[in-house]
Amino acid sequence: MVPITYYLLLAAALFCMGMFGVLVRTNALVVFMCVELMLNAVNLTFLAFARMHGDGIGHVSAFFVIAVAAAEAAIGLAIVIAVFRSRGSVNVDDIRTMKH
Amino acid sequence: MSFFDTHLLNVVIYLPLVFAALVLMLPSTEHGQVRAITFVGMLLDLAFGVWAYFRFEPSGAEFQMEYRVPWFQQFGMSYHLGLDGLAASLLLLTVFLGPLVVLASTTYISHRIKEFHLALLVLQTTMLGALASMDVLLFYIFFEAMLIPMYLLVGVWGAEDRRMAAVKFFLYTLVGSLLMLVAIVAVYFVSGAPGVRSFDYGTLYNNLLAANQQLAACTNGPEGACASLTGLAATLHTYGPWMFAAFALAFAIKVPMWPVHTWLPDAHVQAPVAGSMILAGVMLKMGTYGFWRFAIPLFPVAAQAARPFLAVLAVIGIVYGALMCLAQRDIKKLIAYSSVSHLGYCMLGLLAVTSEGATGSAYQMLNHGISTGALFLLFGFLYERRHTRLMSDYGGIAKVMPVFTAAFVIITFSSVAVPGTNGFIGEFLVLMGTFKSTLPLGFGAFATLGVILGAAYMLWMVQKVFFGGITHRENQHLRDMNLREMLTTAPFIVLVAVMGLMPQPFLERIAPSTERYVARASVGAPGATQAKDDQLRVEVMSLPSTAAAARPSVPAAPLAVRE
Amino acid sequence: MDGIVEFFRTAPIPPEVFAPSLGLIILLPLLGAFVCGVFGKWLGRANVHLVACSAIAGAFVLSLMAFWATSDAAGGRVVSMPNAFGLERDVVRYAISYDYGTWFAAGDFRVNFGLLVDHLSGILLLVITGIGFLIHLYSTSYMEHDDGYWRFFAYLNLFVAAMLTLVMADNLVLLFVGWEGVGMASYLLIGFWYTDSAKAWAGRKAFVTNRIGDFAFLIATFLLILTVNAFSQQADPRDYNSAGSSRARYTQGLLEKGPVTFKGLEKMALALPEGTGGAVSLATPIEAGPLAGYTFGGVMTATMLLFLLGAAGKSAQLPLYVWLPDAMAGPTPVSALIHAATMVTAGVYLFCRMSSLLVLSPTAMATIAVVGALTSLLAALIAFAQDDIKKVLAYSTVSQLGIMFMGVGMGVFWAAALHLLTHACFKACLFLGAGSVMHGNGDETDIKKLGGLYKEMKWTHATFLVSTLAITGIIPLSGFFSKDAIFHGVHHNHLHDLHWVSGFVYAMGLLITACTAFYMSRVYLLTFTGKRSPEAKVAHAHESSWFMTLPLVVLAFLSVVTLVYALPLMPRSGGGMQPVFENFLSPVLRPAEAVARAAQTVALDHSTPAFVDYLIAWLVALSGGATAAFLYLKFFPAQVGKPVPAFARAVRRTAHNKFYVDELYEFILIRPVKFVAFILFRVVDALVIDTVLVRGTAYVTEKVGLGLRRLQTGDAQAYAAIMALAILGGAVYALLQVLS
Amino acid sequence: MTLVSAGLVITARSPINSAMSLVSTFFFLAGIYVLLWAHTVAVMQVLVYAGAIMVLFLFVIMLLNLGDAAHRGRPTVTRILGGASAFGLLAVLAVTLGRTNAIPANLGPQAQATFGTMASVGQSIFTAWLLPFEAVSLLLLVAMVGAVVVAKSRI
Repeated sequence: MVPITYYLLLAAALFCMGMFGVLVRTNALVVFMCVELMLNAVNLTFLAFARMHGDGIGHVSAFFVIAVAAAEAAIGLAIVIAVFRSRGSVNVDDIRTMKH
Repeated sequence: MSFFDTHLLNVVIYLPLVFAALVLMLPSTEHGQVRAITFVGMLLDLAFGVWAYFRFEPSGAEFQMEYRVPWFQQFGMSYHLGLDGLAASLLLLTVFLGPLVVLASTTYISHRIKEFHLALLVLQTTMLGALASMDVLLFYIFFEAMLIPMYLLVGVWGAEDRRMAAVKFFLYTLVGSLLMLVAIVAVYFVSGAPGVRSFDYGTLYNNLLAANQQLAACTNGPEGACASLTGLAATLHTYGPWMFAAFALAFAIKVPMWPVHTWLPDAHVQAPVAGSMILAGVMLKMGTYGFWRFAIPLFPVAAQAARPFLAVLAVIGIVYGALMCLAQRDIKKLIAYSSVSHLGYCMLGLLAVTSEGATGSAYQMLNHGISTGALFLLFGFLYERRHTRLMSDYGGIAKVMPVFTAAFVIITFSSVAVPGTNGFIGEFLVLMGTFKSTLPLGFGAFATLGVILGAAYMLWMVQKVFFGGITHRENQHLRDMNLREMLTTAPFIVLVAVMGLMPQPFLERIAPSTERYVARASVGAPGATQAKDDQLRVEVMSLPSTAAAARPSVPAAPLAVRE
Repeated sequence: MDGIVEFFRTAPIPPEVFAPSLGLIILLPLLGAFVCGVFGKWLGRANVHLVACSAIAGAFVLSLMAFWATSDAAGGRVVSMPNAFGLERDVVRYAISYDYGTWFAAGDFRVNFGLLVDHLSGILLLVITGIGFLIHLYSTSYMEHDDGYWRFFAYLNLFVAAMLTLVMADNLVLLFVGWEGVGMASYLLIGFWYTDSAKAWAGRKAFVTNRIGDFAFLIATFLLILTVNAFSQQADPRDYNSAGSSRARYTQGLLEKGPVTFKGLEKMALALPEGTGGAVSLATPIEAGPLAGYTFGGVMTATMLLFLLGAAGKSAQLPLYVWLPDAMAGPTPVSALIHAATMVTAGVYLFCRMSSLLVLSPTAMATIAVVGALTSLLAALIAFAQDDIKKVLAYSTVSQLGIMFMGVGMGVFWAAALHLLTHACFKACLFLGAGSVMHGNGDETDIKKLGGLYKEMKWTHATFLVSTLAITGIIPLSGFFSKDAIFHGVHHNHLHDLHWVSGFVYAMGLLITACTAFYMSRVYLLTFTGKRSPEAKVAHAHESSWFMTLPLVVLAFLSVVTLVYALPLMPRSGGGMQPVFENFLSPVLRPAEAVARAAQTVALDHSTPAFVDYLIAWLVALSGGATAAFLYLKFFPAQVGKPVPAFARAVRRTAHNKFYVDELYEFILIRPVKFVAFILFRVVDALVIDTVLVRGTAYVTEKVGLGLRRLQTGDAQAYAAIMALAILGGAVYALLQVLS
Repeated sequence: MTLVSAGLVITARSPINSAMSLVSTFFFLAGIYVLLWAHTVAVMQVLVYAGAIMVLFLFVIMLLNLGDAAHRGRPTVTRILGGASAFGLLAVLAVTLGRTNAIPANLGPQAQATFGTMASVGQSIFTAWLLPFEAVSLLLLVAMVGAVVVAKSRI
């Protein structure tokens, strides 16, 4: 039987890769995809722990995460479209208006 | 057990909020209805408040009319109300001022009338709630919530510099109360193990009591005796002074004591008449009330150490406030500084830790609410007519407004504590308490100086405004008080006389609280006769048991850590 | 004869029945004040007069009843009341009292609404209500042209009520109510014509000066309370024994009546002298409490000196006398009632009331006597050069009060009280006479612009003459006897270790007598004799109506007949005769004598004045009067037109300007206070606290905020990176924690 | 395989390449979920993520007509720091996980039969977690409306 640790390691790796992408990539769309990646890593952790404890709650949590991810993707992509319309770019370097 | 046996306090507190909801439903153009409904609400609240006051049994338990239900049990909180003698008296004062404030503002406020009355009603609820709260966190919530409607009252309906004054008022009090929040949380955490500790005043006090007694014993013992303290007593030894300082600062700003008083003149000057009345009448008392209820009993040893210092500040406040009055040209500022002086008496009486001083202090709180409230009210009438606050713009008003002058002079006498008016009893008891206390005699003597200065500045102002010839043409045709204004003023004048000649019914209700306060505050005093534990302990109703709430699940087995 | 005696010794209403109605004596004028003040405007002039006068008349009748009741000895049983602080058999004779219950209580402190009428307060009740009624009657005519009549009568009634409270109170705090109450009424009445701001300022000056005295009074009260506390803790049975009490009774008394009752204080005074052999004496240090370390005697001296300052405020003595002359700004009946007959004598009354405590401290007594003497002389000198008739009378009042203080200070309480009584009569008569003069001369107050009125104002002239003679001390008028009784006592009483005081004060007294005779004669001569001044406002004065002259006549009559009180007609208990008034007040003053005997602080002399004493005093007075007559009838009329020597002018100017005392106070007291207030406001409050501390904090916060703003680049990724760094840090920290 | 495709997601120049790599990552993950006896979630993963969300992404990419990025972005300080911290975190987690020993619970045959099935997950969602479930539904609704409002320039 595969120890849970390996699943967790995989999740950690996925999470860090997602984080790397979020922090380094300039294309807003790719950034979003990386966020999805991170969310999936979290899901994997949930499920791994659920398996470890034999508890169904992890599954429920994963289900909620998926739902929230869907919502987030919808809103996020809408924003990207709106920004693209007004600025003509999806490069985060060009979108630095979050200041006074 | 009728409904009111358990819910009377709730009714008193939330009735204004209910009427606020009613007002909210009215269209904002219906000024008359808004005023009428607010007034009726306040009157009803007055009726219930008076009922509660008379239900309070002086010889009964310390806290009466208690009401307690679970609320955020996980954090040791409960929704707990109750009144002791002091709170009942201040509650009476608050509900008394309510309808009068509404009456006083009927012509003074001319825009955003609906919002104004909403603010008044909400403010009333928060003030009453703070007075009746038996849970420290609940008190804090009301205490903070009070700021918002008051901020609006000053900031929206104030005079020309209202923004500055409102912001100053808000920030000043916020600084103190945030520190207090930190101290509340800190004292909660040190007060006991998880599960035992609670934000409830009774539990909190009882938990700290033994430690305070140990600490007092070693503080008054030989040098270095406190090094061997353990547990809660040691914590209080180290951090008690800081927690006390945080509480004290919060309340001192509210009182306000010298030198954190400078928000008061600005706020008073800019506030509309209703704001000034409530500010002077009730809100300042939250500071002294806080000292009385929380700061001093919870940390008697630290309070004892800080007592001379605070007493010096109080005396400075008395004399300094009075001197400030002599330098003013602005009438409202003068009245505001006289508040600083009067509240100095309240603080001094508290810090004297004698039953005379504390009783006098409590009585002085009521007196100040009435006399200064009435001064602001009366000046508000004058301001409506002339729209100036400078003394030099008046003069000889007595000729054209005799009734007004008579009322003002009577209130002035109350304010300078002429015997036979309410002010005298409070001031006399405070001064006597100070003389009787362990504070050096000089404190009493200096505080008594305020008696002279008080007469000097108040009569000076009366002289400048009312007497002499009419120097300004505008003042020649001022109209005297109308019926509404007389009706608003009359209760004050009646109370001035009643409280001056028959103070005993009021004092009787304060007395038990005083005894307990003095006993609790003298826990830290060296050489004082110590009361027995059962007199010190706060007896409150216990939390009614409830159906088991849904508890969050805890992990069955924690992660095993490999060694 | 026996029938008459029996009539006077049987009160029409038995004392025990009457006692509960004592409160009515105060309530009636209070009610009158309320009715006049609130409804006066609608009642109309006649009704206001009716209400005000009948309120005082009612009070007078009740006072008469009360006074009668205090002398009740029907069936050989002298009226007496139980002494709450003494043993069962220890009763207070010749007094009635009633306790209306607690006024306020806190801790172990308590004040009751307790009223007490004994011979001292009884006689004052009669003075207040009797003279008060006459003055009300006078005022109905005097104020006939004034629109504020209803206000005036309301204030006047209020004043009477407060004064009655002062006199009838059986404890210090209730006395203080009256004490401040009269101050308040006086403030209102002095500033009655408020449209004239100088008059209103005079009212304020009076109130604030009085407040300085009240400040001392309050502190003295607190010290007394502390002393009583210390006493009740330290005293042993022998102490209580010597006072005719016991611990149980005394404690019971404190519990029921509170610590500031005069009877309780009296018991303490009786227990304090050394001779009693108890644990507590004057030299005993106080063990516990705020006064620990001081001796009882020391505290008592301090207390009495503070009371002196308090009394100086109310009774216009040095250093607080300055308000009284200015107080003449009020209507003349007010000056007569308040600033001559009643209120200003409150200080004398206070010391008579507390005589048993006062005799414990020879130092305080000497100070009182010397202060009285100096004030009296200073006021007399100032009065030389005053031209305003009311101002002269005001300074003469200050001077006469000084004489009373001399008496009180040297332990001749009965004579001081008698002088209070006679002074009330003749000074009220003088003031009302002056008012009548003003009324008939278009409100002219400058005596140089009057003159020759003896023909035009016959009644006024006659009564003024009688009272002038009374005040200057001409046999056989009352003023002579009462003043001489004081000087005789002053001369022969000796304070322990302070023997020089007797001689000094007596010498001063003679000087003052001469001065008084001089300036009073001057006023009389300039006003009534000679030719009518060419500067007079009206060509012919008119005599006032009988409403005004009747009180004058009654008062003049009284200032003659009160001399009876000074005659030695009553048998002394130790043999010999004693003056009627001394005998009359002996129930009140007996404890003081007992204390003085036991403590040996003052040697009291009981001899009656010899013929030589009378002769000296008479000659001195006569010489003063004669000098005035010579100067103003012969010398000055002859000097008219000649240049006045520079020295004389300087002296006159100095005296006219009241020796510049007001200016001195202004310079050393008022201006510094105002200056300090101003500086504090501008520098400490506005600059240091508000600008530097409060706004400074805001400024720093704003600057820091502006600085931090640069960090906000708006780059979301940068924020996220920092977040990630923080997470990394947290994780590393957690890992290290787990590992270690 | 999962890691490789995830690596492609973050390194690919073109968003389309990234997206396609992401899809494969999701499929691999679904397989792993099955290994963890999470059949329901695995199915949902494929349906929602790989199906719905990725289609959405591709639509957006097409809609915006994004080609290869013109530049890779300046390597700013924060970017370098962020990247470094990501690797640092990975290292720390690896060390931590390397020291822990977590084994799957030993489930009885009864539990094995129900664990992770649609029935059991549905059971708990509609009983104990009903309120959060409703909240999520509301969230989705709001997201839907919000997305429309934000994306549409005019409504």
